[in-house]
Amino acid sequence: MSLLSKIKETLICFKAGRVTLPYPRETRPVPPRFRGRPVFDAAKCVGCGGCASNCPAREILMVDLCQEVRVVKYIGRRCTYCGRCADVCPEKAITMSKEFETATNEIHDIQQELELFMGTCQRCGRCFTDAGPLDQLKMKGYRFDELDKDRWVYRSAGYLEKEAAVRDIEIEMD
Amino acid sequence: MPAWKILNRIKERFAAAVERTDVPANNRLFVHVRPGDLREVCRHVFRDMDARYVISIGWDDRPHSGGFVVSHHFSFDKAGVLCCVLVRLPGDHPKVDSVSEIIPGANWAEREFQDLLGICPEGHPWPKRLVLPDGWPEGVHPLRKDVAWNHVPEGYNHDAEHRFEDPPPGCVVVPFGPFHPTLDEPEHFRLYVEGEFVRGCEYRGFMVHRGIEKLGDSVLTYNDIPMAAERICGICGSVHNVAYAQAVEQAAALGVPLRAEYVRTIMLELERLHSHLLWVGLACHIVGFDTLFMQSFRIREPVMWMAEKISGNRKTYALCVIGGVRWEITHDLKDEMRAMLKTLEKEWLAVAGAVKGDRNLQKRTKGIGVTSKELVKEMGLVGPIARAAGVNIDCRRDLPYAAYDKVDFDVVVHEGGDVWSRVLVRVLEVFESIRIIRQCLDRMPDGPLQAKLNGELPVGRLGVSSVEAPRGESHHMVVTGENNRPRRWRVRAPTYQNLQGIPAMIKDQRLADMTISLGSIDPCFSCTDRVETLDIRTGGSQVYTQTELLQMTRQR
Amino acid sequence: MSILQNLCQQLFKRSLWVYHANSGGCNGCDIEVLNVLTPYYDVERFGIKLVGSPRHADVMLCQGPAMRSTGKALRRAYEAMPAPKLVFAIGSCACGGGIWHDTYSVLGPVEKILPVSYYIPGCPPRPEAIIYGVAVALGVVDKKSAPVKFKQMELAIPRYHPEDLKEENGMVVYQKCEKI
Amino acid sequence: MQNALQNLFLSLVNVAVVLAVAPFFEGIIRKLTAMVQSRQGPPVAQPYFDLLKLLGKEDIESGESPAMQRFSSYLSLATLLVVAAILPVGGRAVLGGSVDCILLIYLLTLSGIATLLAGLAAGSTYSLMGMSREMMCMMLLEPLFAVALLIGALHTGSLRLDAILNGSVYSSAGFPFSGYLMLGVMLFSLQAFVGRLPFDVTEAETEIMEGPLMEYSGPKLAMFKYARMAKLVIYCFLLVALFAPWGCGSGDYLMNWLLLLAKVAVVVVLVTVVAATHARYRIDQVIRYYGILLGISLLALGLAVFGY
Repeated sequence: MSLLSKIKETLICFKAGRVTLPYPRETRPVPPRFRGRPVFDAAKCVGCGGCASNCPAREILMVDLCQEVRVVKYIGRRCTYCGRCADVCPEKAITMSKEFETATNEIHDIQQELELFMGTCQRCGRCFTDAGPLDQLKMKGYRFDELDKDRWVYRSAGYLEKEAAVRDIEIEMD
Repeated sequence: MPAWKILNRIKERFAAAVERTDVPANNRLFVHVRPGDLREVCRHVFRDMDARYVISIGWDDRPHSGGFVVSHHFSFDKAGVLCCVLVRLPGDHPKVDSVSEIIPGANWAEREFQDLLGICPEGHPWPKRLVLPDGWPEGVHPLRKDVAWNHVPEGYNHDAEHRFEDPPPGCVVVPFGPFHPTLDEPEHFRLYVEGEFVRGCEYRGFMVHRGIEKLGDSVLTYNDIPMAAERICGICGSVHNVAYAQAVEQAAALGVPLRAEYVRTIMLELERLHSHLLWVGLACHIVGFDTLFMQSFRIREPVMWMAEKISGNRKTYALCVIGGVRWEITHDLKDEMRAMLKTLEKEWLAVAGAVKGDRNLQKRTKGIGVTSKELVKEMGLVGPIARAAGVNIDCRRDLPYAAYDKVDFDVVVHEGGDVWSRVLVRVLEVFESIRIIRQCLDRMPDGPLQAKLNGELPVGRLGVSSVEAPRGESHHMVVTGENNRPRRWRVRAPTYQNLQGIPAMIKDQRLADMTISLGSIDPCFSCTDRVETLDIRTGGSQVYTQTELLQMTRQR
Repeated sequence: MSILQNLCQQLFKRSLWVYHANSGGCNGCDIEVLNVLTPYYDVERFGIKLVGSPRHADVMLCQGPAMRSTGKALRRAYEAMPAPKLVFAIGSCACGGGIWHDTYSVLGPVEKILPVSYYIPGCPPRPEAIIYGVAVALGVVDKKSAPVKFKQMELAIPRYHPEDLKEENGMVVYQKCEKI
Repeated sequence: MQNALQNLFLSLVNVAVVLAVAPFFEGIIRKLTAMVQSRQGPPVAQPYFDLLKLLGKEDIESGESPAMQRFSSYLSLATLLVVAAILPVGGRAVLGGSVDCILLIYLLTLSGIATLLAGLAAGSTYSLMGMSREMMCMMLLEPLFAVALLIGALHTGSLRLDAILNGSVYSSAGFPFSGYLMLGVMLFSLQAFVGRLPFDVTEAETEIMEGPLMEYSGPKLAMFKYARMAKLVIYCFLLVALFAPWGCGSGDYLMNWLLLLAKVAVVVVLVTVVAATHARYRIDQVIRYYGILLGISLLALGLAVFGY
């Protein structure tokens, strides 16, 4: 009985044959819905901050350098690839790419940073449209843009250590 | 028996004790009682009415009502009702009567709210720290509303080591963890071993406590929480995701489109498929049978690919938002899924046929890690562990959610109570899952994926939801709140209860069987530990009977 | 002796024993790491083997953030590894701390405790991504990512074309701006 | 004098061959296991890479007594190499025929003792546990081999190794009944001798984290691993030499080796398939199993005494 089982098990093993995929020599196409690294399109971004407000990992940061220049910074290292930012973006400036080969020896390699000139609408903070039934509720009281106090436009300010904030964003202003 | 009948029965006995009742639906019951009568009411519900203990939850309601609230959750599985017994406590020095003497399974839950909220369970048999790191100073309770989520109190001692109890005489201490090849997750068991036999253990877990619940009620918002929730556990993520969404929807009385319900059901069952296949593989790996480990992972891989096709990720599906789901299942996907299920069923049938007669495997699993029906009742064990011990509970049938009331399936029950029975239960549940998915694919209607929500969610409502995870019942409670986020969100993962049964299971077993016994509950420490640290202890080197053991768990 | 050590470094390409330590993650990355050992991905073909003791390991795979409660144990495990040794951070939690990077019981990314040599982002990274990360570490393939920075040159909104991305000092910079 | 030198040279050849082919067989095992598990598997040369790499790794001195750790790691390999040196390939009488089977049994036991020492020297809980398991196994396992050799000795009337191993009763036309019995016992215990599944309780990774070897790193670990590989070859060799020495004893020395290695390869394949399809037994189950085998072997010994 037991021997029979062993033979059966061995048969299962050999029936399957070798299934090992040849990666990395050949790549298998990723499925169309695959959520890889989000890619930010500077041409489309209006700087509304919807992505920053909806990011569960709180890793899309917004900083106003001055009245006109806003910087959107995607740190990338703690991104959960949930695709919420792409969902809520009113301009579809964020797309979930198919890239998953992002391994690196230098974590800053997966950062993205956009510098944006802001138009007049910049201060309403409500530029993004609702993607889901609850998103319309989210736009209350998150914006924090007293420039001299804290320049992070984010619903809860000061969660980043001061040094990290300085190091994370290096902006040359000419 | 609908909820109001249960309520009447409680009221018959404790007319004076009941302060307020709330029956929002036929299957939910909230009973507010006077603090002084809490213990008696719980005893009545748990012993006389034979309800299953689910969890005890405390929360800080001071900003709204000026006090704390503690809620004991019970489930009437035959009647299909979730019953919560609540008490309000004062804002300063909150104390509540401990129910651990009556319900041994409440041990951890009470210590947890003692750690996190500073609600003192009076008369608790062993109020040792459970959740917080060892260096955490006394008197700071992170889940209180006046403590920030990133607050690390002054006086935090980085060098503090956990204080373990002394081993019983004649026993050697074998540390098991925090990094052990079979555990995969950091947990620490201190086994008291005499020769090759385990005589007792002390458990120091909650090392994966990441403060998720605190994040949920202070930083994240309603629709962010599902993403955090599914990362409570990498394997049963979708379970937490759905359970949370359902709890909120239930609190807000929000209807979900039928199509979304079906999608949720399919993803939950897909998850059960890959989780069970994974477990069979891991269990084999634990007993050194690597070939079957490899083969079950090979069979499992197409399921992962399918999940990736539907949701864009292999594990964290990012499935739910409040009021619906994010991914649809198109006709092409349906066809692919049917084909996948067909091959899966064929291959798994072959494996099941082979494994059933494998005496070599049976030798390692029969009579190991035995749980009795009594232990299941006392410690509130759930899922395949309960079903393998002959206790016929399954949330999918007892407390139907999503589309489970619209499909046919059998609940697999076994009488053995040992690891082998759990193997069989899980192997057979794979077929039931395949059956459920097939029915869902056939019956899924067209329609919207998300409900339209007008206005804000109501504030201060309570929602509870149970979802049958691959490991057992996963229970979520949400108190809705302001600022687009819940006031309190509490997760009770199945392993939370199942782990409490481990000391009794491994007692007087061989050390070599310890790993498979622990593995057999499919432990998911990350689920369990969202909040803090704990110890269980069953000591002594003489042989205990089941009753004595239960007595002991109650004392400790 | 140094010849042997040299050889050892060289042989990392052919033989790499890994020890995986989950310091407090959700299990997702764990299972994916197990997955790369299984038939479809089978990293054993590159000589990669999972070992149970840090003493035998060349590489530590970290999953999960550095927790207050496990930080020291993790450090001890790292110190138990014989040199030369590498540390891989796998998943968002290990790379950056994850959603809970700043909560009361989490210290943050594992690089707060250990010197991380390679990062494999993803939540969880697919098995292919893990294999890719290992391949990058072994020098079999080149890394593909570089920081992306869009800068405004003139006071107008640029319209960007991917072909205008130029590499400059290891960074991708959008150079050509176009007035609308 | 010249004869002695030639003898010595051939012994050295033995050692060299065992050292050279041991990782190769390990490679075959890993490749075969991978095949059973539906995957590609490492290249056959993988164990060579592993060993070379381990030699270059840092050697961490830890545990109770570093000196004993060093000693035990060299001892484990050294004893097996001595066994290799005295292997009577092709019926060659080593050292003028002064090597007897008692010495062989002693040496094989000594290699087990090296593991014991290793566990003891490391001193961690898991190592000690592995050590105690190893001890229990050794006490039941070593007599099996001794009995097999003794039966041969009884039939040939000599304790000389070359007499027993090659051309002894086991290969002669009148294969005694006790020989059949012993062949069965040896086949059933082969997995245990070479420390493979389902009897690798002393090193079970998932139970006691490779037991005695847990604390060893770098070159010392390489020694143990090498010893383990050599053990596989030597035990398979002994089994082949005991029960199926046909074709040996004539012709070229190297041809003899090749033929032997071919036979060893067959045995290795057998070992691999069994190891790949079994779950690890628990220590008490293992002991019971060995106990039964020991009983049978003693019965065989009794039969052999009466000439069956």
